[in-house]
Formats: sequence, structure tokens, C-alpha cells
Amino acid sequence: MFKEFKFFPEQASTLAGEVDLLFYFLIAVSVFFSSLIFFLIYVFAVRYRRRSEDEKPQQIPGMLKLELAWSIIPLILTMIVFVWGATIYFDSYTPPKDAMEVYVVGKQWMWHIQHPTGQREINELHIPVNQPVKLTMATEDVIHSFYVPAFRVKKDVVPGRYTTMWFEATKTGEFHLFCAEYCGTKHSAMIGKVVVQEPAAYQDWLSGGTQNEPLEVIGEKKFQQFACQTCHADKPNSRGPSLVGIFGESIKLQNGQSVVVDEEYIRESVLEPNSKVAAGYKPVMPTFKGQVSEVSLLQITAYIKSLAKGGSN
Amino acid sequence: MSQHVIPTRVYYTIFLALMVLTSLTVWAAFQDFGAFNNVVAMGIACTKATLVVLYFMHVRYSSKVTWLFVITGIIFLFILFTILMGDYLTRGWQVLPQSW
Amino acid sequence: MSTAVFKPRPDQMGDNNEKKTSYLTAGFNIRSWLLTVDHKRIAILYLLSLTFFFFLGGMFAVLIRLELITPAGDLMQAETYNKMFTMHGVVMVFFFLIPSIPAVFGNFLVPLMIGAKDLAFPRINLLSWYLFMFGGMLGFAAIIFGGVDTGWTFYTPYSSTYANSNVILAALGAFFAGFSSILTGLNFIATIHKMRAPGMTWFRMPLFIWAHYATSIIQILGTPVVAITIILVALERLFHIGIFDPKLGGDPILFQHLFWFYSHPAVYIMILPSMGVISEVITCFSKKKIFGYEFIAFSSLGIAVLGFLVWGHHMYTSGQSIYVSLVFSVLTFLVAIPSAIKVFNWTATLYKGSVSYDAPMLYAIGFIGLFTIGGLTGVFLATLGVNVHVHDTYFIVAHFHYIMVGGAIMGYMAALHFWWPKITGRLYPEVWARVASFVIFFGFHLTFFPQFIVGYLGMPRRYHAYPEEFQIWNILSSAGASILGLGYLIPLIYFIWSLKYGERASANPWNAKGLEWEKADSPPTQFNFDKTPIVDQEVYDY
Amino acid sequence: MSTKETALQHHFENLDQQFEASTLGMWAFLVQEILFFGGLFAGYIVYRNWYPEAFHLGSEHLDVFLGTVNTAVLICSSLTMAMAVHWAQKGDKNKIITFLVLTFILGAVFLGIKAVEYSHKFHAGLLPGDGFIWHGEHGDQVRIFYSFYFVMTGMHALHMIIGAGILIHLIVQAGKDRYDANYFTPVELFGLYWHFVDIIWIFLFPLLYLLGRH
Ligand code: HEA
Ligand code: HEA
Ligand code: CUA
Ligand SMILES: [Cu+2]
Repeated sequence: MFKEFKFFPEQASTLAGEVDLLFYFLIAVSVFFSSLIFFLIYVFAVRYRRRSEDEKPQQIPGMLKLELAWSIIPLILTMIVFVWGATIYFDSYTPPKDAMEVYVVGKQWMWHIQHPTGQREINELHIPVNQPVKLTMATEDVIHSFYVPAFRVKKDVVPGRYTTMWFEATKTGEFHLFCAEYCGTKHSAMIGKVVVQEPAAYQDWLSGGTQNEPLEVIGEKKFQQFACQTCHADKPNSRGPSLVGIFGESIKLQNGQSVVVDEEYIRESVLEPNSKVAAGYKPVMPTFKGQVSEVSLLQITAYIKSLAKGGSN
Repeated sequence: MSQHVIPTRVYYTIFLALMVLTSLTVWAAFQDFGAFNNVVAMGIACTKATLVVLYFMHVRYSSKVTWLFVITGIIFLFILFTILMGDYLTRGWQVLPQSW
Repeated sequence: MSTAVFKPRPDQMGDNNEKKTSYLTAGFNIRSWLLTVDHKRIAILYLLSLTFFFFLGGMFAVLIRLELITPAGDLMQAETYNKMFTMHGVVMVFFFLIPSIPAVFGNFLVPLMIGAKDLAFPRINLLSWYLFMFGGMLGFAAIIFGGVDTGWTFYTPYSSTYANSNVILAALGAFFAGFSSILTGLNFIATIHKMRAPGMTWFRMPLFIWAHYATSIIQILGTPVVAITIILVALERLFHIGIFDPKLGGDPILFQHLFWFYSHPAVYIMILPSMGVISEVITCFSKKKIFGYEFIAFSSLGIAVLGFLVWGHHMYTSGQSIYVSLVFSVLTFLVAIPSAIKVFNWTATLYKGSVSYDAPMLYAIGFIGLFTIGGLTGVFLATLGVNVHVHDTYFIVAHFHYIMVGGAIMGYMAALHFWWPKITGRLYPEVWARVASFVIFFGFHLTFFPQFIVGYLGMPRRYHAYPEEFQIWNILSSAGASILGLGYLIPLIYFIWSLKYGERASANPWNAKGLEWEKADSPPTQFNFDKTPIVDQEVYDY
Repeated sequence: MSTKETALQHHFENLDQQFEASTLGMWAFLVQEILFFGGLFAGYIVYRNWYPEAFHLGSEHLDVFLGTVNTAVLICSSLTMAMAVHWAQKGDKNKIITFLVLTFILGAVFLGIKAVEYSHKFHAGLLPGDGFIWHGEHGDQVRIFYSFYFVMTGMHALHMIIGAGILIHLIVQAGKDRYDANYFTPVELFGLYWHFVDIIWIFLFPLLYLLGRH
């Protein structure tokens, strides 16, 4: 049991050390101020304890210098903490370019995870060590939150849109994965583990699964299953724009504005097709809302992404 | 009770102004001022509201405390609007990964 | 303001003009209580109802802690557990802590402290108690009919679309409690502005009054927003209007914004009145003028105003824009400064004082300590990088219990002990009171300190079952909770005991300053003062 | 006893203090109201900014004519209310009653027109909810527009209905000679409330009816 008398969680990501350092600093500041206050209260309370009922203590109305001192010193300290904390926060929101992508769909009450190579897992996430991983996350129902304490990362998964997060594991092993946002009856059972492996072991794991079709291939099937290609054929005079090579590009819209084609835009175009129509096309696409699940949507997105890399259909 | 009595003439003037402004806003709604459509509509509405507050509600003749209350209400409303829209307008700016 | 001498109208005078009737003896039948417009009697009505709700909420806390002794979810079903913490949170926040000090002590003392005969709108005051009770009944009905399981935060779309518990009842309960709170605030504002006795200038007002003034500002500006939000959630549930439903294009995060626009300032509704109490108690038991009166007064207003600018610090990981997160973070640090000012000024007040350790003072000192710890951990949470890790873990639970139980309730206890003689005319047994304060202090730390650790280790909140490695801290916490619970029972017993057997209190048992002590009887007469007091002293003129 | 003496509540020193405290209380209440409607306006702004087209489409189905008429009616009622307060200040009982009754009638007309509009929307299937019918684009988003339309105008109408109730009370009290130049606090306070409700409409009208026109 004493083995479990832990005070600090394991550090297993590049971020963990940074967060902990700031945390220690905050502890130091807090211990300093609370000891100061407790000490003063103790000293005053003992030294100036009431000795007789009709004591007349000397009255001190206040002192401007002191007031300023104890306003400004904490102010400066907090501003240091603010900048420090904000830096970490922004770093944790800027995934490196070479991050490996994984798609996560939360639903009551499980985590559904898809790798670009097509592996799917439930409530487990296998990743290689020392490799940045970026998660693109969606949910089928309510808000969930993807939380890996050992990595010090957490991000809500919000219905109606994608959210993203990233981390880089620095240690192999198994780590808790929790759902941190209350999501209904089995919220506390919406847990799992992140398995961090050596790259070789990870490759083994990748090839061991049953379903080995890459995500984009599954996506392509879905693309055909929903008959997307009848309109989005890559040839002139199609009813819909060609999707080849558009991912990551900026395209012009009907209303003169332009948008960058990203995951969110694809999602919106499938579910609310006529809100941002590409220039030169008519708003004729039917909505697929209610027909396509978040999981399939991510697969289709992966397919469209793959078209950007020079693939074609 | 000690209270400033506003002559009825003032009330009629304000009333007239409100009616004119109402017609104006309806008229303006059918014109196209491009980006200024909303500005015009809201500008007129704010003018009307100000007239009502100042004259019908006597704030122009009221104590400083009343002014303070009115202004506080409006300021906090704008705090709500501004910060809230601050979120919605900058959400798209998420530092997006340039991995593609 | 005129200085006319108050002459009671004939029909309002007691039967015997010589022997003054106290407000307690002004009538004995039920009607004289349930239809009273006397602010002091309404305060008593609140005291009774709030005590009930506190123990109700505490009962749920006991069940939570019992379940969490073991890692497996063995005592109750997951669904039941979810209802436990939801109802614990809802009852404690909306039906206990938000009304607590304002409705009981504010009601009782605001007129007495500024030399008025009543609040400006006595009937509205009574109405606000009825609204509160009506809200309380709805909340209670929600519990009886099977409970709610959304968490006290009612996040959409869970609350609006997915939950199938009594969300609407509980939400309406909170709605009516909210309106009661608005009316209380409105009453205080008008009273403090217009009904001060001659000579009671703004800067002669006790800090308790300043604190309530600031609190009232929040009640008026914040509560209506959550009220309309609650209505929208109810409509969403009933008709699927789409505003919070992502399936229809609504944004669930909008709910969080509107909810926290009120609920963050609401945490200051809970703490500011306590801070006001502490200022009174500290000065009285160190026989000192308060150090830095203006700073404490204005820091209350500062907290009230700045408190409205920081709500998004509950939403750093929610998917709101990271740039607003930045703004919210920096503003949150700013709002910590006025609190720091208060803590330092209280400490400085003790310097060269004549400090005694009666029960109210023990609670006040406890308040300072616990509030400091709770507040400083609030600073941890305001820090963007750290918050991401600890958000929605037990670290948060520990933070807010330190402030709400350790801070706000300590203040409430300090107030109860300090003004008990004034309210009831009886003294409580001092020894027992001191013993209880130590039991509570000790039980409190044992309950909530381990939660900081287990929270940083990563234990999420609202978990019915948890990994085994967290158990040791949970056992400590549950052990602490049983001590804490016992600690709260002791005062309940001796206060009731004192009503019958307590020694009679003089008008000013603590030799305190202030109109309520110096110019009014214990318990006060029906109209507070025989004649309108004229204030010619500075405040805290010890 | 004269009105002056009975009107003074026991806990005030004099009628001036009572009047000032009551007005201030009323203003505090109105500040509260600003933020109550403010929550709705905030939501409206967010969605309008997200779904401009859907909001235009939805707005086109509202009846500008009726909306304009109602705006005029409400402004008239504000005028009559202001006159009622004016004559209360002067202590002219008959004129108080006349103008209060006029205000009441105008308020009722407003609510009547509103009811007509509601029933049109209702029959067109535009009531948000599972029975919502929209032939055209952006159905879900238009539904959100109509949700705001109904909640905002509904809350406004609720305020009018409560106001009408209070008006009846005031008329009866005025009939009983309760108000004179020394004491007319309830009339004054109600005036503030009524004008406030008018102001809300001044904003609702362009936001809901006019935005899809050009
Ligand atoms: C009475 C209630 C109360 C009070 C007063 C506070 C006060 C503060 N709170 Fe707390 N808070 C809650 C109740 C309260 N809180 C609740 C209920 C929640 C959770 C809600 C939920 O999700 O269910 C919460 C959650 C919460 C969060 C969100 C956490 C999350 O969910 O991720 C944050 C983040 O910033 C926060 C910060 C603060 C800060 C900075 C203060 C400050 O006001 C504190 C200021 C005080 C001090 C700083 C101490 C005294 C100062 C000194 C001793 C001097 C030295 C100071 C410095 C060096 C700075 N609180
Ligand atoms: C004023 C506010 C307030 C108060 C006073 C308390 C008081 C207590 N709270 Fe509460 N708490 C909240 C507000 C409050 N809480 C809120 C807002 C939440 C979040 C809810 C949510 O997530 O939605 C929360 C959540 C919360 C949790 C987290 C649940 C979870 O996330 O899964 C826990 C767990 O330990 C807890 C414990 C306690 C305990 C032990 C007390 C103790 O202080 C209680 C002491 C009182 C008694 C014990 C009752 C009196 C005594 C008796 C009836 C005698 C008999 C008892 C014994 C002898 C043991 N609270
Ligand atoms: Cu999913 Cu909690
Ligand atoms: Cu907060």
C-alpha cells in the first residue's frame, strides 16, 4: 500500500516536465505567502493576546506604502506566472509538423480510436514513443474530455465540431486514459489506457491487427457508398467540385469569400453543404446529416486528405 | 414630492421624434448600405432608446445615482457581448497544424 | 435625510409602552411569522430553511464519501452516485451558500447596522423568502421524484437532450432561488443608498455593509443571465428549440459561457459576505480599528466588478478560442489581488491589538487560513498551462471546498457565533463552541487536503469508481469527512440548547462597536431602535 | 387621514425618502431586466453572426407591416404612460385614469396583433420544436432564428401581460383616490417599467423583422 503513497504523477510526455516545473514554482509561491500569513497571525495572536478587559490598544488606521507593497508584489508574481503558463498552453496547442495523426471519436461511454493505417481500437491508444501524435477528435453525442494525466494533457471533445490536441510520449508503458468531462451514467467507466511502445514494437502492433486497410481506403469505400463520386468526379462539368488536391488549399466561395479546406470545412460541407458553396457551383448538394456517423466522416476526411498528396481516383 | 415636472410639450416632441425614427428605420431596412446595414439599424434603435430613457424615464433630470445604475447596466451588458464575441470571432484562429 | 424622531403609529405599538417588546415576542402565532414583514423575523425564517438545506446537502456529501472509500463502485449504482453529487452541489450552492449570509445576517443586520427600521421593501423581502421556499420545494421535489444527474453545472447537451432525470424541476428550483436572490440584492441596494441614519456616511459604514453592497451588485447583474439561460435549457428539453443542440446547429459552449457569466461571479456572492463578517469579527476581538478601511471597502467593489470578466477560466479546455483563454487568464490573476489586499489587511489589524480567542474569532482566523490556501490554489487554476492538467480533477474539488467550506462556511459560523446573542438574546456555551471549531478545522483539512494530491495525480471528479492507486487518499478524505460532519453537529446541538438554557445576553456582550450593539437591545425591539440613532463616531472606534 | 399619511410606510422617515428609495429599487430592478434580456440578445448575436443567411431567410417570413404597426402602438402607449405620470405629478385624478386606460388599451392592441402574428407562424409550422416545418435551405438554422423570435418576443409579451395586470390595479387605485401630487410612487414606478418594455421592443423590431429586407 505504501508504494501507492505517491504525491506526484508520472512524467511521461515532453509537456509533463514543463507543467510540473511551473507547478512547483506555484507551490513555492503559495507556501511562501501562506507561511508568511500564518506566521504573522500566530505571532500577533500570541504576542498581543488580551491581558485585561479594559486594555486600550494603540489604533493604526492604515499605511499606504504597505498597501501598495502587498498589492504590487503579488501582481508582479502573478504576471510572471501568467506569461509562463500561457507559453506552456500555447505550445500545447501547436502540434509540430511531423505529428502522426490519430482520429478519436468519443461516445457514451467509450473511446473509438482509428489510426491512419486503418487500425481501430476501443478504449486503448497505441502510440510510438518519442513521436509527436496529433489527435483529431469528435463525439457522437455529448461532451467528453480526453485526459491522459501522465502526459498532462486534456481536451474536451465537443459535439458539432472537431477539437484537436497533441503530445509526445517520452516513456514506454501503459498510462491512464480518462474521460474528464461528466457525460452521463457511465462517465467513470469511460476509461482506458494509452500504450506507449518502442517504434519497433509499435510497428509489430500495427501489423498484428485484423483490419489492416488504411483509413483512406476505408474512406474511399465510404465515399462511394454515399455516392459522393457521382457529383465530385474529377472531370470537367461535374455537378460538384473535384476534391483532388484541394485539401489544405484556399478556395473561393460563391459569396466571394475564401476558406481554407481543412477537416472542419469538410465536415461542414458534408453536414451543411449549402452554407459555404465553392465558387462556380450551385447549392444542390443534399445534406448527409443523420446519415453519416462521426467515424465515417473522419474516414472520408482521411480519404480526401490523401487526394491532396497526389493520389487520384 | 420634489420631482422635476416635465412640460407635456417635451413629451410630444419626443414622441414625434420616435415615430419619425421608426419610419426611418423601416425605410432604411429596404435600402442597401452594404456593411452599414446593421450599423444604421442599431444606431437608430439606440437613439430611440436613449430618447426614451432620458425623457420618458426622466433620467435626464434624475440624480447621479440613477445615471450610475443605467450606465452600469449597459456596461455589463457590453462586457457580456464583447467577451462572448471575442470567443466566437477568434475561434477560427486556432493555431492550426501545418502538417499538410 | 431628516432627523425626525421616530414615533410608532398607535397600531404598531406593543400593548405595554414601558416594557419594550422584542421582535421575538411581538407575536407568537404562526401567522405572525409566516406573514411577517420584519426583516429580523424573515432572517430567522431563512436561518431555519437554510439549516435544513445545509444538512440535506451534507447528507449527500456523506453518501459520496462513503461510496468513495473503496475504488470499486460498490455502495450504489453509478447513476445514483451521479445524482448524489449533483444534488449535493445544487443544494449546497443554490439553496444554501448563495443565500446563506446575505439572507440570514444581511437581512438581520443591514438595517440595524445603518440605523434603519427595516429594509426599504419589507414586503418584497418576505416575497423573496417565499420565492426561495418555492424554489426549494421544486428542488426538493426533483430529489423526491428520483433526483437529477447533470452535475450542478447543467452542461448542455447532456442536460438538454440526453439526461433523463428531473432536470426541469431542479433547474426551475434554481431559477426561483435566483429570483429570490435578485430581490434580496435589490432590497439591500436601495436600503444602503437611501436609509442610512443621519451621520452614517459611506465611509462610516461597517465593512459588512460594503461587502453586502458589492454582493448585491453581483446578484443584480449576474443572476438574470443564468435565469434566462435556465429557461432556454428547459425549453430545449421540452420543445427542441435547437439553441444548445449541436445536432440542430446549436453551440453547447454558448451554454457554458452564459452559465459561468453568472456562476463565476456567484462564487463571490458566496465569499464576499463572509469577508464582511471577518472584518467585523477581527476588529471586535482585537479591539482595533481595521487596518486600511478604504482598501478593504474598495477591494469588495473591485472583486464584484472584476469578477464579471473572468468567467472563461472554467473553460480553458472546452474548445473556446485560446485567445480568449489568454484574456480570461490574465484577468483572473487581477481579481486575485483585491483578495490578497483583504487578507493582508486583516492580518495587519491584529498587530498591536488586544486579541482574545472567543469562538467567533477562532472561526475568523480559521477563515483567513483556509481562504488563503483555497485562494492560492485558485491561482494555480488560473494558470493556463497548469489548469489543463488539473481541470475537472479532484484538485478543483479541493480548491472550491477550501474556499466554500473552509472560507465561506467558516465565515457563516463566525457570524452565527458572533451575532447569536444579538439574534436570540442568549449566550451559547463558549467551551463547546471552541471545541467544535477545532473539530471542524481538523476534520476539514483531513477531508480536503488529500484531494489536492489525488487531484494532481489525475483522479477525475464526478467518478463513481476509480483506479486503486488513488484509494489511500480517498480513505483519508472520507475519514476526515466523518469528523467534519460530527463537527457540524456539535454547534447544532448547543445552539438549540442555548435557546432554552443559555445565559441571557446583555445588549453588547463583546463590547463591540456598531449601532447593532451599542444602540439596540439583545434581541432588538420590533422596530430596532427607540429613536433613529444619530451617528457621530467613526467606524470601528475602539 | 390624508393620502400623505397613510401612504408613508412605518420604516421611512418621510415621503421623499420613501419615493427615492422606491425609484432606486425600481432602477435596480430594471438593470436586472437589462441583463435578463441581455442573455437572449447575446445568444442572438452569436447565432446571427454564425448563420447570417438563415437569419435573413427566417426574418423574411415575418410581417414587417404588423411589426411596424406594433412598434407605433407601443410608442403611443409609452407616450400615454408618460402623460399619466405627468398628470400624477400634478395630482389630476381624472387625467391619470384617462391616460392609464389609454395605455392599457394600447397595450392590449399590441398583444392582440402579436397574437395574430403568432397564430400565422403557428399555422405555417414555424413554431420551433419537432413539428417545425421549413421548405428551403438551412432548415435547422432557421429554426434557431425562430427559437429566438419566439423566446424573445414571448418574454417581451409576458412582460406586457404582467404590465397590463398592474395597470388594472393602478386604475382601480387611482379611482379610489389613492394618488395625489404628494404621493404617486406606484404610477411613477410603473411608468419606468412600461418604458423599459418599450425599449426592449425598440431593439427587437429591427433585429427580428428588418434584417432580411434589402
Ligand atoms: C466561494 C467560492 C470561490 C471563490 C471565492 C473562488 C476564488 C477563486 N477561484 Fe475558484 N472555483 C470555485 C469557487 C470559488 N473560487 C468553484 C465552486 C469552482 C468549480 C466549479 C465547478 O467546476 O464545479 C472554482 C473553479 C475555479 C477555476 C476553474 C477550474 C477548472 O475547472 O478548471 C479557476 C480557474 O481559474 C478558479 C480560480 C479562482 C481564483 C483565481 C480565485 C480568487 O478569487 C482567489 C483569490 C484569493 C487569493 C489569491 C488568496 C489570498 C491572497 C494572498 C494570500 C496573497 C498572495 C497572493 C498571490 C501571490 C496571488 N476557480
Ligand atoms: C457550499 C458548498 C458546499 C459544501 C458546504 C460542501 C460540503 C462538502 N462536500 Fe461538496 N461539493 C460542492 C459544494 C459544497 N460541498 C459542489 C458545488 C460540488 C460539485 C458538484 C458537481 O460536481 O456537480 C461538490 C462536490 C463534492 C465532491 C466531489 C464529488 C465528485 O466529483 O464525484 C465531494 C467528494 O468528496 C464533496 C464532499 C463534501 C464534503 C465531505 C463536504 C462536507 O463539508 C459536508 C459536511 C456536512 C455534513 C457531513 C452534514 C452535517 C452532519 C450530519 C448530517 C451528521 C451526520 C454525519 C456524520 C456523522 C458523518 N463535495
Ligand atoms: Cu465521457 Cu465522461
Ligand atoms: Cu470561477
